[in-house]
Amino acid sequence: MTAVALDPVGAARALAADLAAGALEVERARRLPPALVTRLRAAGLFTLGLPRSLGGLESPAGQIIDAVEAVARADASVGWAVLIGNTSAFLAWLDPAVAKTFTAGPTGTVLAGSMAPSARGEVVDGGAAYRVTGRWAFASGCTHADVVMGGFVVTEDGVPGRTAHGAPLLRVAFLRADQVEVHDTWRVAGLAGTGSHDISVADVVVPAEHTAVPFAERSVEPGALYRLTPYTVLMVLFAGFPLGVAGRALDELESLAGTKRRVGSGRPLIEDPGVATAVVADRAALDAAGLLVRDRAERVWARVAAGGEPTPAERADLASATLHAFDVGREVVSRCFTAAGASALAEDAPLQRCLRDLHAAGQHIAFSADSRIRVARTRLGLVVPPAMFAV
Amino acid sequence: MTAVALDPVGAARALAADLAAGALEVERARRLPPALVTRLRAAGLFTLGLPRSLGGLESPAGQIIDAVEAVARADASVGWAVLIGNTSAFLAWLDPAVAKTFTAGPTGTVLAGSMAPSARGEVVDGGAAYRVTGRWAFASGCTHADVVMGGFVVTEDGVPGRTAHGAPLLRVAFLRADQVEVHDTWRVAGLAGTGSHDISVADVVVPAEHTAVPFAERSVEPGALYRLTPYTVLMVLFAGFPLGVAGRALDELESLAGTKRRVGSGRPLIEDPGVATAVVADRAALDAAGLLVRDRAERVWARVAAGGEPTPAERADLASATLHAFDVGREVVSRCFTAAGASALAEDAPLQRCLRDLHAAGQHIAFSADSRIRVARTRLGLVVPPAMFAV
Amino acid sequence: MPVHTAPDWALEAAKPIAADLADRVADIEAARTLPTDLVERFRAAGLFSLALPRSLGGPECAPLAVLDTVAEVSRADASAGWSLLIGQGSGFLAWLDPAVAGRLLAGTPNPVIASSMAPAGRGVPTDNGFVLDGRWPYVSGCLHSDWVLLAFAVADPSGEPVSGPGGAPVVRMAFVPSGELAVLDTWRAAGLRGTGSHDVAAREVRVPAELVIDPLFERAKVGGPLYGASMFSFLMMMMAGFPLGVGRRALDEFAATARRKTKPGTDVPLAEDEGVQHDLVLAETSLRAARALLVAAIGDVVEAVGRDAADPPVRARLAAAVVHAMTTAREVVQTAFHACGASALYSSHPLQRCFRDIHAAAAHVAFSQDSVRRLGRIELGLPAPTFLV
Amino acid sequence: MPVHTAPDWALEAAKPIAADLADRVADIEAARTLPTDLVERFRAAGLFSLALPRSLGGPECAPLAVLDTVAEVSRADASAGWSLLIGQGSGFLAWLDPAVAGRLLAGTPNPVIASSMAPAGRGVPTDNGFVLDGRWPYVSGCLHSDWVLLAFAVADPSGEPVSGPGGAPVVRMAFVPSGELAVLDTWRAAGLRGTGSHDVAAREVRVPAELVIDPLFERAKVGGPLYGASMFSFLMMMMAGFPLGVGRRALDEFAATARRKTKPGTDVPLAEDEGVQHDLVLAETSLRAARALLVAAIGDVVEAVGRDAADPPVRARLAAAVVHAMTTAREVVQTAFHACGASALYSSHPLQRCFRDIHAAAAHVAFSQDSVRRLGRIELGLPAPTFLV
Repeated sequence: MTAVALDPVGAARALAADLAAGALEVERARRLPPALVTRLRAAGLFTLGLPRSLGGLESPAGQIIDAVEAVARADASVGWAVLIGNTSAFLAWLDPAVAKTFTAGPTGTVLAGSMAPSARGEVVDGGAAYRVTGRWAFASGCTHADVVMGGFVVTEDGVPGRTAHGAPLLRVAFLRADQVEVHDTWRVAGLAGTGSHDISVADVVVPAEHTAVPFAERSVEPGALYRLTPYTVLMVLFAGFPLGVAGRALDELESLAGTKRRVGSGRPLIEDPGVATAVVADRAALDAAGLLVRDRAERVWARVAAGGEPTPAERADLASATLHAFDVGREVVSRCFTAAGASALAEDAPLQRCLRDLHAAGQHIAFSADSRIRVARTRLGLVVPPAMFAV
Repeated sequence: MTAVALDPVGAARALAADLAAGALEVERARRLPPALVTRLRAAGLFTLGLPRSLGGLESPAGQIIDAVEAVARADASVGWAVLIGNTSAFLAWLDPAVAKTFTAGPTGTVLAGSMAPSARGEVVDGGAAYRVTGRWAFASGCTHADVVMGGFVVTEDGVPGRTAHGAPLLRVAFLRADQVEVHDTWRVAGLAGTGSHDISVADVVVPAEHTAVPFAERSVEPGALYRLTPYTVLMVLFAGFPLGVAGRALDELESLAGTKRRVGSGRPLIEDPGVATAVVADRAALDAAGLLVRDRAERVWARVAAGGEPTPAERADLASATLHAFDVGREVVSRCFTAAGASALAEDAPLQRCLRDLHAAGQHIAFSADSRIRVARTRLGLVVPPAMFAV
Repeated sequence: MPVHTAPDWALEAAKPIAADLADRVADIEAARTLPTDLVERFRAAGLFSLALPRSLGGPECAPLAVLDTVAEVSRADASAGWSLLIGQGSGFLAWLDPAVAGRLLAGTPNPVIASSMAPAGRGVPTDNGFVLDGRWPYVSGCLHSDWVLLAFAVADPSGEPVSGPGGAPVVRMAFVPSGELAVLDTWRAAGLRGTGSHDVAAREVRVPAELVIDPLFERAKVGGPLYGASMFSFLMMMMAGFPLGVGRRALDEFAATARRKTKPGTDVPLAEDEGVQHDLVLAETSLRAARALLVAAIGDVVEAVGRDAADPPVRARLAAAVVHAMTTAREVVQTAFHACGASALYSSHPLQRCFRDIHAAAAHVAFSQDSVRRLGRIELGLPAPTFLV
Repeated sequence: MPVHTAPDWALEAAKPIAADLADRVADIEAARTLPTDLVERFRAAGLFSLALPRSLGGPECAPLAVLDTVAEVSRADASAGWSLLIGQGSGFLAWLDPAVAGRLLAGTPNPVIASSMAPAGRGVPTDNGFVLDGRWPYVSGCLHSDWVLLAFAVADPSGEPVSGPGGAPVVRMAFVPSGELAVLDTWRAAGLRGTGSHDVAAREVRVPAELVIDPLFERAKVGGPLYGASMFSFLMMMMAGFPLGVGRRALDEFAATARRKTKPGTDVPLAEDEGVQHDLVLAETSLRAARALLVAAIGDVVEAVGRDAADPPVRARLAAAVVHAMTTAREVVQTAFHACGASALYSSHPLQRCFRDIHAAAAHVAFSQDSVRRLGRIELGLPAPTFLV
């Protein structure tokens, strides 16, 4: 099977029923079970962001959004693992020959890890390599990843380097998964099945060509997806997630409300005008958010597909669309959960999982107040200090 | 000039600067000044909803939305008057030969009035006519309308008739504007310039063929626009309004915030992270609302343009998109007004006018709790009792 | 049992237990019910008898003392706080004939009495009582309770519910010894995990008439602020402290995180973020308003009880104040949770527990739209089932 | 002047005037300021002297009495209520030397004192005072005030502002007779139309040093609840009743409309609408919470003043409570306005006036994001300009 023949969106939809049925098992395992990873790989769901030179699809933004939405609707943890696994897009910042050494096989290469510079890399061999030691949190998918990335501060003789602007000198190391240790730390309420454990390395020597600075350098791969900034790549990967999870919550509430009656009530919940109007209004808000994400992603995509570059304002527009989708999605799941009453309490009730999972996802640093300010200032044309999550 | 040659959207955009400059004058006049009406007519802005057989454009939904948005952005009162004037679409429910007698000239025919059955029409001449007496409130544009419609309860010997279902027998009369009396009642805070006075008639004999029941009968005209239900026609006409007014509020705030400083503050308002993030987030929400309205309008339009009929769910989807646009728009103008502080207080400050105008428009009965429930129940496939504003 | 002299004895008794709960949150969630040692500590400290009438030998705390005590424990651990408040069912003994209540207490001193107000069972009258059958959901604390107060519809021998004058089913409530009930292990929830809110079932349980009450329509046999208004007002007084405690905890964690954590890539504390300052003070203020309203609303009910005039409107306003507190606490928790970033995700982090617990508590039927509208009808002076406030 | 014996004399004095305002709302808006006859009625009833210190012969009302009185008038007409609260500037006399204040009062008994806290003017020191120049915006009530308290930056003879120890400009406030100021007819606003909040201008006005105060950094010369905390706390106490009154009016109109109006095409009153019941009771409850918090926060400040310990946190909490009340009132007004349909659009309808007026009042700088964050900094224990609370 070649990547080109894959139809990840169709495959995701075909998998949906099985994913929904297995959600509790995934949650209990606190990671994606190996058999499930195999099915996701076979479906091409780990080829969306991967460079073509590495067997990936380099999917257009719209396809990525559709695929992530479909998986997240069935099981948010799996949806999250899929979108994080496709940060394999960052392999585009390595020399293709080097990147190829990480390739896992014909069904895609799964990346995990974190650009956060929570390690140190001492310059060795006169700059030909770095000896990296550190620990990263929130490494979603690390239990099934092929490649792991980890941000580090460059040191010489233990002294952190500085850029021309005085900022710490940062790089990102790409490692084989078997080079990192996984620490079983992922005991959480939301996105429980994503296996987002801590990972660490100690004194691993990483050749310089296995490192990159995606947030400051251009990608080596020429593909359209890689002419986006890393933050924009993330915002494309994230965009479908809230649409899927909140859409699921609405489906669940609508289905529940057709039959459930509140204690002492003579009518099913859906006959409650407050519930009926909220469901329809929330569906409108979520559809609107989905259209915005797709419209702005298409505008950006039209630029890069034509060989150009999106303007900062266009990148900020796409980011603010993803932020909007998360904000609307969180409100929608909260309202759905509340409307459902005690029926949503049980730990196998999908509605409470939607609540936990979407609120957990919204805690990602890409959606922090700092990031929002950066997006806003970029959109408004104000001065924006350099940052790892630069828009 | 023929209607076909008209470009109301382009014309609206060309008029925008003049409309914005004249807004205070319109507000003080509490109606559209005659010279302005002449310009709007010449621009073709009163031909959007009018049947082709009467010299109108029968504009596609998307064009109506664009035109209303553009005018409302420049001056909400004028935008409202334009959209209400285009309820000339309801002339499609009259026999074309009869409707032609109402035609005002080559630049469109302006309709005003209300379907609310706040008059009585006694059957006379053995059913060939009705003697109508009553008074209608909120007749926006009545000071410049060519045709006035008014709902009435059919009576025989003073006794209200009943439908087969036991509901009151209602009809709508179409009258020449000079047949109704205008009462100077429009003293308001919002949409002040729309001249939405009360109108009345006393013992006016209306031939039966000058009456119709748009909310229960099919239109006589075959055009695509007239295969929508009257409520759907209204929702198309309304949809651009909140997009324009709230968009204007964002423009005004963004422009103000570039220079204004709060008392004791060392930075312009736009440097306030709370203001910057809110402006960008609100722009996203409003853009999303606009995309939703257009997407759902296009779906409905694709049906009618192909000679078919939209399903109840599709009509409800369009209605809920317009409701969403009003809800988002109201929140946006409220936030913009609040962020601007005392700068927005002056009665010639556009921001406070946006606040008053959009909140006033949102009070229209089409957006009432009853209407929202009807829209929701229609969308959810629940039983919906018959109503004038049936979706 | 402590000597209950100081007006704040209950709060003082709760404080050391609450302080120890910090190390027990994982146990409590794992057990899915309040662990036995904690049950015994609460009981020994007299904390399960806050509402036991003075005339029956109990401390009969003032409503505000109950509020503060429940808030203190809920702040430490929401499941423990919920177990505490829902375990105040000995207050329902005020609706029993005092002699009967005295006999019950003689057999079970300082009892923990759980309850379910949902009329999910049927009771067929016998010569001297009822035969009870049914299954009641969400009976928090059923595993450690001595008795359970269960609502049931009075039924004829064929099992058909009997209708009252207005056509509505006739509902009564029975005190049933826990030993006569089966607990079904059903409580696997996302929030309030440690409350043991399992289903309980009764099968042909014989209940003597003297242990059956009609608290929806009959007044308590004992006067005083806790019982003098209505059974629902009693419940609302027990519940009021819960949202205040959980909300307080969330804001304490928010402020502590804001002072401790730095903004990414800087040495600047999160507290210097303008959005954090804005959100924190608004959240603090709304939680303070919620508390101020509860204090005022409870005060109004107490005052009305003193005048023997605790009519539906004043009771409805107390209920509305508790709804307001719960809604406010949920918003406050969300604000705090969102501001504190990904580190709030871990099970060990109090904020994610606050998040799950407040959402679970807010799903209680007392906070449903139906309940809110009922309060609205009373506010508007429309006909309403005033026995439900 | 009335005899001020009963604790609620002010509220009782306000009630008949408030009742008469129903017929005057159009006059008040048309005049764009409080009409002369109403100014005289307020003055004659002693209502412009609520805050005049007892030691200077004034009634010095309790803060809660001021709150209720301002609320009562604001409920009747927001512009009149705002004029009343902003006209309590005689309370600032507490910061003057008592002998100087006595002389001022001898010349102008029961004065109406308007004010502007924005340091929009400059004052150049002279041998015995300052020469004042400047233009101050939004000086509500300037047309009927006897005096205006105006903030200014102390400047050197060339007009350059003088800096204090920390580098900040030195700000003082001067009592200036209204006759020495020019009123510029600038107040054409969408809300609070009748408050006459015009600009005033001073041109080389000589102010004796004895009429210049530094209330941001110096304590009042008179003790007591109104003045003992800070000038800003004094302002907050004056303002607190306004949102309660406007919010109360909106909910009264909402409830009355819900009872009177029928749902379109039916005989069913709007009150039977489930959404109306829901929205009304939640709005009522949040407004009650806002009032309860104000009462508690004012009580805390008064108590702290009594202990001579009205530190920034307790003052910040009062300010936050007033912000909360204003925000709540705005939400309550929007809810009521939206629920009442198109008939609420007419100028004659109280709800559209409530809508315009509460939005205008909420635009006051005391409710800006900057102000809120300042309160957040104090709540978090961060450095903050505590003289601004």
